[in-house]
Amino acid sequence: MAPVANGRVVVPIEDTATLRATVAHVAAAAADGDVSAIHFVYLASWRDDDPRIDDRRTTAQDLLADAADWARYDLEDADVSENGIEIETALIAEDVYLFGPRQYAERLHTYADEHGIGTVVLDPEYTPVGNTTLLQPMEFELASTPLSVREAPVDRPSRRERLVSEITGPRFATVFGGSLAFYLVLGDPTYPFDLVTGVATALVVAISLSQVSLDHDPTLRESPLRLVRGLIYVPSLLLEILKSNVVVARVILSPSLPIDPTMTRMRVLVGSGLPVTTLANSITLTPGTLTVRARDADLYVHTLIPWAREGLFDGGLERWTRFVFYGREAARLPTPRERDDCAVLQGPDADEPMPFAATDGGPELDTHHESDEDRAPDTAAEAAPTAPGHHEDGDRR
Amino acid sequence: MSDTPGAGSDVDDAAAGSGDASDAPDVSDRPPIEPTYSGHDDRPHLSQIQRQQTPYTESQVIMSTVKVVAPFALTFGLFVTFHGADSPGGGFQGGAIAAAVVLMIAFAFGIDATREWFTNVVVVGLAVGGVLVFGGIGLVGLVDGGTFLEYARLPIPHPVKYGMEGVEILGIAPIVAGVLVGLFFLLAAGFDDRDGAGTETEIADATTDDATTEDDR
Amino acid sequence: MSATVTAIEAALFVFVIATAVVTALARDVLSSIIVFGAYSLGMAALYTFYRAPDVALTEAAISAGVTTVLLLLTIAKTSRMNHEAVFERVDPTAALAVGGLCVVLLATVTQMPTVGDPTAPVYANPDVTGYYLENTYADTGVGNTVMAVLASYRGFDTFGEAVVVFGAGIATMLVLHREVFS
Amino acid sequence: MALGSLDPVTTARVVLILALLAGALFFTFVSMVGVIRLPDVYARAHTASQADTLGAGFGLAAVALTLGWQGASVKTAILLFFIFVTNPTAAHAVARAAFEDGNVPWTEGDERR
Amino acid sequence: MSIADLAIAGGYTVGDVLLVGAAGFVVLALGMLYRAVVGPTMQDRVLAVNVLGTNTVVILALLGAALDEPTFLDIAIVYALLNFLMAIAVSKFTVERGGVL
Repeated sequence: MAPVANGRVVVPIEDTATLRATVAHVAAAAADGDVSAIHFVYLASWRDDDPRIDDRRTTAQDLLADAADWARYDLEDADVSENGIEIETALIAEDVYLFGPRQYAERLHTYADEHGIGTVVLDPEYTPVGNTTLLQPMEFELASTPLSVREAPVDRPSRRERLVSEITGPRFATVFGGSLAFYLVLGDPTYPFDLVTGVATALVVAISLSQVSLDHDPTLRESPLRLVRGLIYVPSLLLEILKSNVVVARVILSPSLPIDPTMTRMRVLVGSGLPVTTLANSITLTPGTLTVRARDADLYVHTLIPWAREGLFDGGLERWTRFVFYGREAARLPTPRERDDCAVLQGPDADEPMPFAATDGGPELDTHHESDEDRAPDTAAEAAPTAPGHHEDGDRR
Repeated sequence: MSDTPGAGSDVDDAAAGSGDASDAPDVSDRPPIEPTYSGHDDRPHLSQIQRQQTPYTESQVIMSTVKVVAPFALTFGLFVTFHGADSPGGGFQGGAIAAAVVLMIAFAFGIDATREWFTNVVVVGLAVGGVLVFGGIGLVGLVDGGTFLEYARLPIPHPVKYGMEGVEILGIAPIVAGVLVGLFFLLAAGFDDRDGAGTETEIADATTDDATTEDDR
Repeated sequence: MSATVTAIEAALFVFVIATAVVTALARDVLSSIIVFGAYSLGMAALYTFYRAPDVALTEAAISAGVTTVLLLLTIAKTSRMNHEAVFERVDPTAALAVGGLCVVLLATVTQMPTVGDPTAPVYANPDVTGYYLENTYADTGVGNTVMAVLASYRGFDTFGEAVVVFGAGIATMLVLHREVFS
Repeated sequence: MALGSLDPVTTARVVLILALLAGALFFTFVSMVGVIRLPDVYARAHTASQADTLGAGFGLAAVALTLGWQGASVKTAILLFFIFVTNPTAAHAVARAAFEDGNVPWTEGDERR
Repeated sequence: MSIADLAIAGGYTVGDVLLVGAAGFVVLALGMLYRAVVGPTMQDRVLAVNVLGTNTVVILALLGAALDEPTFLDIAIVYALLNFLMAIAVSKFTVERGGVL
């Protein structure tokens, strides 16, 4: 291992097939004297106040303890006294839902700064939950921090082994069952040919897609509950859609077209992946509101009429989504308006500028008095980036 | 897009996973970055070329939807393949739907991740294997003293029906799926994955010996 | 089915012709491709209405999913020009030539049998179509005549087609000269 | 035979089918009017994703009611599920693309696009 | 007898009404085509074609019910799935960013 900046490294860990080898690699570097401090961190994908996450927290803490123990064993085996080498573990980012590689990288960077660490060692199989098979963005995000990044030179298990390891999991069973059920619904469950081909189909689907479709293992207790709560949610969503469709239809069909389109931002308190997708799609399905961007926990919602905007800021859909995914007690929370988590981005009472620059490094755009004619839509994204300007004065929760 | 080759290769290396960051001269020169909640714009900016090389991923809403839809779509594609005998459909249509699922995943997750998941071996294996199975089923009749594709001589119950099913399912569907996905990967690789992307000389380079580009790196 | 054109047929015809004309005339290739997607939607509905679900399914699977994406990738990897005008300027000479060809081709349409006409040659010839329709199930044990024709009666032909698809893939790879699958 | 001569259950079913079909056409009509009338791509995406989805829902309900209790009716439910999952996501994808392209949403007083 | 063959008024069956409904959907689709043609932005066109796709799904389903051919629903399902692919693919390409894949 090449010399490390200041001998202090941080290793984000997750339960992967190559974790043990990564730990061994770091320990070997420490035994060679290249590394003086090893910090194992686990980035939590949950929030502190989620109900029933104790299991996951315990699992994470066990994994951290295991990693630290492995490192100590390896150092003992190499006959290096562990006194000179600092081995720390930490469970971080429990205060926020993490979205995407950027936030993972930022959290890691914060941690590294606090502990004077200059290098990140990545397990080649490390895939933050919610970003299946996407190590590269994470590495790229880290590359834009002052941290130096290296990947542990561990032999990745070949694709076949990885798939086999997935096959044993509950993910395989879930995808297999779902696929078979769907097949039999399409076909005829009493016809033996359909049963045989259905099993074959489900096998193919489960082998190829179980690692794509599911981020983490479904649990026997929580997942069916979510399904049931989802089924409770559907009728109320349909009613909501019907109700607001009538309102919007009247607006659209009225000759004067009394619309007041405005872009808004709302920071929502739901986890990444499926929960935020459910919420974003529910918002889109409810007439008058349209999710334009889902950047981390910030949903940029375009609202057509003030009535829909008020409904959005009341947070009814957010509460429903929390009910579906986290249970009844999690649904009791203040509305986004009370939390001060919403902002209007356009119009005379705009609270914040529009985040164009944040999305593509393009020029800063003023929101409402920008004349649209002199800026062809296609060239906006290509224009030269200007000096770093505003960024969200986000209180990091 | 004028860009220095050095800056381009820096990102390239990081993305390729070799990640020897001590080679990257500009890392330490960068101003310290205050981590922000979503501080995309105060990061050292990326040129157009660099941005092209970053794995661009779709919004998580689209990703999650694709995750949900993909298993159903693939199941349906295989259903169409299996049920060609008694309802509309068959190997060609089913194979195309299965290929479309791979395309869908490629759009949501990026082409690199998809190719890592759906490896070259699988693509080529599907296409070549399909042709071989089709020919093989045809040859069974010939070996048995009959004619090419004489299903009645297959050593299975209901030889004609299941022979045809076999050809559709194991022959045509994999060929179509393999070739379509292969074409997609080919086109996605395009002309511009070499340094300096997309100029006429690069296209000319791409058609000459690959050894020259090895030296460039 | 009567020989008169029903409301839905008429609407679909207008739709298909409109999309086809726009596809041909659009200045920007990208909008051509997008409108071509709409064209395939209309064609699939038309095929379905004429009880050709196999063809409609193929149109759906290939045209909506794969063709659009492959065409898009092609223009993304080459260059796409931006134009102010929505439509292509039509060259009168070329329009005249193409229009003449269309008239010649359309002249044959009047000679075609109407849809579902029992006296049409395809039904009237008992040696071929009639045989397939009557004996498919007895011969092969499958209910879908289209598939029986493809995989059994004309199996050798289909084998050739499959090899052509395979060969086309290989040829594209050679033409692009990209060692993607090395 | 006239509608009145049927048994009440069938009559109710036929009436319901016609009502659902009318609803489907109405909401798709709203969607079309919105797509043509509204000033910019974001506003159009509203009706495109919402009124149209509801119209499709009504139309598929009419189809399911016509087919009655048979295996194929399940497929309308599957269709409905797919449409309700994919349509908002497609609208989101389009709006997001427009946003990344730098389209400023239309507000009161802007010129119509 | 399927309910689609049921005569309701003036000799017209429920199937006929469904066919007329499908024709109405096609006419509405022609209206959407206006947006697909004039744009002005590419996203407008994608949006219009996406709506057309949803319309086609309904048209196919109505045809299936009216002509009493439930297998037509299979085609509708294919469209429902692939229309989504078309929307996300084209919308991704309309962003002038190069290297979309």
